[in-house]
Amino acid sequence: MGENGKGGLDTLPESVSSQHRPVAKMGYLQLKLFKRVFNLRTARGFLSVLIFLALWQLVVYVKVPYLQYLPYPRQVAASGMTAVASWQYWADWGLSLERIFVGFIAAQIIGIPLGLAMGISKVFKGFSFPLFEILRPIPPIAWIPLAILFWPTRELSIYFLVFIGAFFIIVINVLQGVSNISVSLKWAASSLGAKPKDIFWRILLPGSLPSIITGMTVGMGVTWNVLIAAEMIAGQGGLGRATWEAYTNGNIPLIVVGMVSIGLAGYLSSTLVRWFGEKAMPWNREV
Amino acid sequence: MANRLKTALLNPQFYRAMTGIVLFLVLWQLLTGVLDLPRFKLLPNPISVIKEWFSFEPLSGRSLFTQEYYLDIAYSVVRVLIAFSLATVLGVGLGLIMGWNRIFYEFTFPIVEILRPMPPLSWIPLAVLVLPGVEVAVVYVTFIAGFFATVLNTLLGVYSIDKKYFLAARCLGSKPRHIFRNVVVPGALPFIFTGLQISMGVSWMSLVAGEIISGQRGLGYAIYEGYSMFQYNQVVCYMFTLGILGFISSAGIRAVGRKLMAWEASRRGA
Amino acid sequence: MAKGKTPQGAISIKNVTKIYDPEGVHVVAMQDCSFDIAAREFAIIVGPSGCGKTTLLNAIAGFDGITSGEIFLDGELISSHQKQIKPNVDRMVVFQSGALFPWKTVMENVIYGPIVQGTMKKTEALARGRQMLNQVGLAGIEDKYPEELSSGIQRRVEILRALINEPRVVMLDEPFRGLDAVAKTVMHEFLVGVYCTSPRTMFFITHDLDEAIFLGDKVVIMTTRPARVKKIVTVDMPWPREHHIKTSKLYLDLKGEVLEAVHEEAKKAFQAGERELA
Amino acid sequence: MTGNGQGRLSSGNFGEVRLDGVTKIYEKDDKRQTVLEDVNFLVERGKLTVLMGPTGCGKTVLINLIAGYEHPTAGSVYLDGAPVTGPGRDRLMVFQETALFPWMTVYSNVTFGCRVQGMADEVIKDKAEVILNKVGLFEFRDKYPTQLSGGMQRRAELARAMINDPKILIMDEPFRGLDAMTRELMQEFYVGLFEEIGRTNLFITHEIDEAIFLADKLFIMTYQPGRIKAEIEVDLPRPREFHMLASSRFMEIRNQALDLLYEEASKAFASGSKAAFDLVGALMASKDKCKRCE
Repeated sequence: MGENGKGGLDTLPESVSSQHRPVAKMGYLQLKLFKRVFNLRTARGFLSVLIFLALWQLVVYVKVPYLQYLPYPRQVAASGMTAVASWQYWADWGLSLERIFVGFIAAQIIGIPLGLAMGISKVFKGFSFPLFEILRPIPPIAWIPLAILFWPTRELSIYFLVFIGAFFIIVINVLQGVSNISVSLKWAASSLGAKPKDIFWRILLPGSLPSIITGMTVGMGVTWNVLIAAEMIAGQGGLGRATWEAYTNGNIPLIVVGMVSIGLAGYLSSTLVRWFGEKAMPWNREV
Repeated sequence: MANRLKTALLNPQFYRAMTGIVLFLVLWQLLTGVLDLPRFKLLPNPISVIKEWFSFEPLSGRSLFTQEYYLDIAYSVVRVLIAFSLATVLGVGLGLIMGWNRIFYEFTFPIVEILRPMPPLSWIPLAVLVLPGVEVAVVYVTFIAGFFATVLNTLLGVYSIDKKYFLAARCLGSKPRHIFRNVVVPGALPFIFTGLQISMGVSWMSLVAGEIISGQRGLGYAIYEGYSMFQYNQVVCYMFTLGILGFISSAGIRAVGRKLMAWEASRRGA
Repeated sequence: MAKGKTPQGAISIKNVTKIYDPEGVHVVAMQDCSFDIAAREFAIIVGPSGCGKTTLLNAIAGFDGITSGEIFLDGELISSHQKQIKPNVDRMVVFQSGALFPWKTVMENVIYGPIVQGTMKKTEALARGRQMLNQVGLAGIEDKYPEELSSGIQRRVEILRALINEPRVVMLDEPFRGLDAVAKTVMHEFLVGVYCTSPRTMFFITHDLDEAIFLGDKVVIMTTRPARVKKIVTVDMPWPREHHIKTSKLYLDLKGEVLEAVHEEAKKAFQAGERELA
Repeated sequence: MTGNGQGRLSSGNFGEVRLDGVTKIYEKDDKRQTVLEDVNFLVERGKLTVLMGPTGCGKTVLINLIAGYEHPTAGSVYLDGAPVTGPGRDRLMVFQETALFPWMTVYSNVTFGCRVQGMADEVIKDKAEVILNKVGLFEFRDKYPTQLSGGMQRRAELARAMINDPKILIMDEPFRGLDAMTRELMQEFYVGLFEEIGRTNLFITHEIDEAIFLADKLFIMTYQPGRIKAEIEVDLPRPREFHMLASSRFMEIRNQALDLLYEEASKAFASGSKAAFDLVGALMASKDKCKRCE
């Protein structure tokens, strides 16, 4: 039974699929799927985008109940054009991206070593993991009041919220990654005369790199969610705020423009992380 | 059950866990209650939080013994359950059909792939405006969050099934409908339950945001209301309540998963 | 075709050629391969990896077509360039790494075929299944899941799942690979027992030459890619086969002959393989 | 026996491993499981010793004790008379699942031992070139393990072990995952390498033909608790060639070993171990009149 008997990870981590066999193929399947999507996009993707737009046009035109308030694609495009031309639009992009990267990078800098430490020393994990597991299920957005209360400036509290969004995910993934490194690799290294520091830098770290990348990719998805909520509730500027203000002014096409921009920004940053992952792991590339 | 408790009490892990938590509480109390540190003293300290949570006449009107508290929980739990079950039924259904039928996949997947990166919470403004009433908007946003996670994982589940099971089923004379019922659905179950776990987690997150932004009753709203009325103890109580509810719901999914996939347990137990 | 369910199962393979063209890489897997298997004969196919053994199996079973040539089953065309009969119960396949449905119990697996085709009612299928399991000493594991059983037993249940459908041909793709020495001898005894009680045509792919000679009426040795028949060694030993024949002179000569031919092909395939990877 | 090749490949001082009354007991919650009980066993210097036994007889635990990954509950393991305390470069193992570091190229995998030891670069480069040519992987030195075939991965692991010139090389069912053809060729390559260098080798397998084809001495282990049940001297001439598999002496040894294994397997069956369940059919299968001969 090729089960990895290690790690009491029975509570399912946020992002990592649970312990049974499919988890091993998760990364590979997503890669296969991503590849399939990519060439599909060029060929058929364009066709179905057209269908999507046609559907949208039809739905609004025919005044389907509730959906008749939706703007026409044309209106959204127009409002998109004006927005793109305006300086404010790009300022919001810049602010949102900056908030994401500060919070996200901070979460990795603190989360990765913590996850590694938990994975390596059983004692440390004994102390810290139960506490970690109590705080983890608390939805990041529930931290907003405390964040605003504690941090002196608004930007700092938004950075903190983004940090919370990515922190728990990266720690769980790194922990999973370190505990899944097969014992024969560690034994082989120690037989070959590797000292503890060699084992850490040349075995444990590279060995858990795939999980670190998974944690970052999934973490990026969550942080955008958290950022949008934080901006809508407590933010000043940023894509989330712009979308919210479009709502308060009743400018529906601008809302859709905001949504599309957020979607695009989220996609671009996830692709950036995936690209970084590909660069960092030459051995992992499809052969 | 008894001997499991006994072994739990004996092994050192249990004591380390306890010390870890107690240390955290002591530190928290020190930083916020005892010492007079600039930012920290604004935060509620553990003792006041616990006092509030267990008191009979809480200042904020919400504690374990007040009806309000359970009303808030009920609102949120009902919304999550509606959204989660919708996301499960539609997500698993769509995912299975997409994985099973090539043509259906060709057209639906790109659309799913376009909408998926859109953070669920960015739907709030549109949902509140377009959908009838705020309640539907909050449930919709929670549904969207869970839906995409379920579809993707169900799809991955169908792809993870080894080709030999399809061939074996055809050899044994199965018609397509047999193959769908006896190979595709059971084969994809492990991944489906992975998706459900993630979907539950994301649903709770979107629900809280939805409630805070759209100003409707429920745990999320109560947290924000607590903040605006300076009842910070209530904010922390509700954060932990959310944590507990999140834990219970994912434990529930795991239990259902174990029962449905009895053969999985035998693999892990073997 | 006599529908009287008397197992015929004569296969004749006539200059079958198979060319794979993944991403434009022109690979000739099989070239003009021809040989016949008589009804109810136990035929063994040996040869280096990638020599088209599985290509033949897929063509006969109906999983995959062929580029040219024809394959007949009891005189009826089942596979050619234009025509490819869909898989059905007449040509049952037992897969290499085992394909019991992990989510079904042993009994649910065994009776799956008859139930899905509607050839037997549930009660009748259950009775037949229980009878077959008892006959081979596997009573008592009806409600267990495959993962709870050893791979040896899983393999036997899969063979029973195939046989309950009374197929004309049973095709096995290295079914006992990975089993340890004792488990393999047990499987050989089981297969001889089952084959003797209701003989049917066996298309058995393997690399284990002891297994090939002990079980086979005829051993077809394939060349390396592009595969065709290198040599056919007939094994005329009485049935049911007993273990003590393994030290007989005839057995050792046959083994030496087959070993010689197979090893030569393996060397050629190895050099080709290494070059390909370089 | 070909003389010990004095080539740069090895210094020739190969080791001898002795196990003295070794016992290993695992304790999990409240269950105590004796995996090895009073094992006395000698791996002779310069010989290829093969260890066989039913699944679950503790073969892997035994070699883990020799390699120093685990410690005996009682008794001790000696290498050339000195007790074994922990893992070391004098006892290197090739594992069942490949243990090449996936993130290192073949070259950095093979030279890992030397680099970690702080050996000078030119010395490493030179030794690596010799060993990589020996295993025929020199042109693949910049490839990653995932880009290699199964057989090539095994040869890379052999190179990674041999470059450090260990006193004893331990092989834990290394050819198990390979397809039959690669397996045959790897057996031939491995036994050729042994016959050329003459290093002490301990080889574990459950494939009976592989065991006899490779071994000077074959040990059969009992089922739980693991103990040495029998020792068979494999006096087939060296260098070993494939046609020997069809010789009558080979068949005699094969049947002798098979009978011993049968006994152990039936004991395993009696104790209900899942792996031994295989035996169920054999003891009960009754072959009524064979319809095949009508």
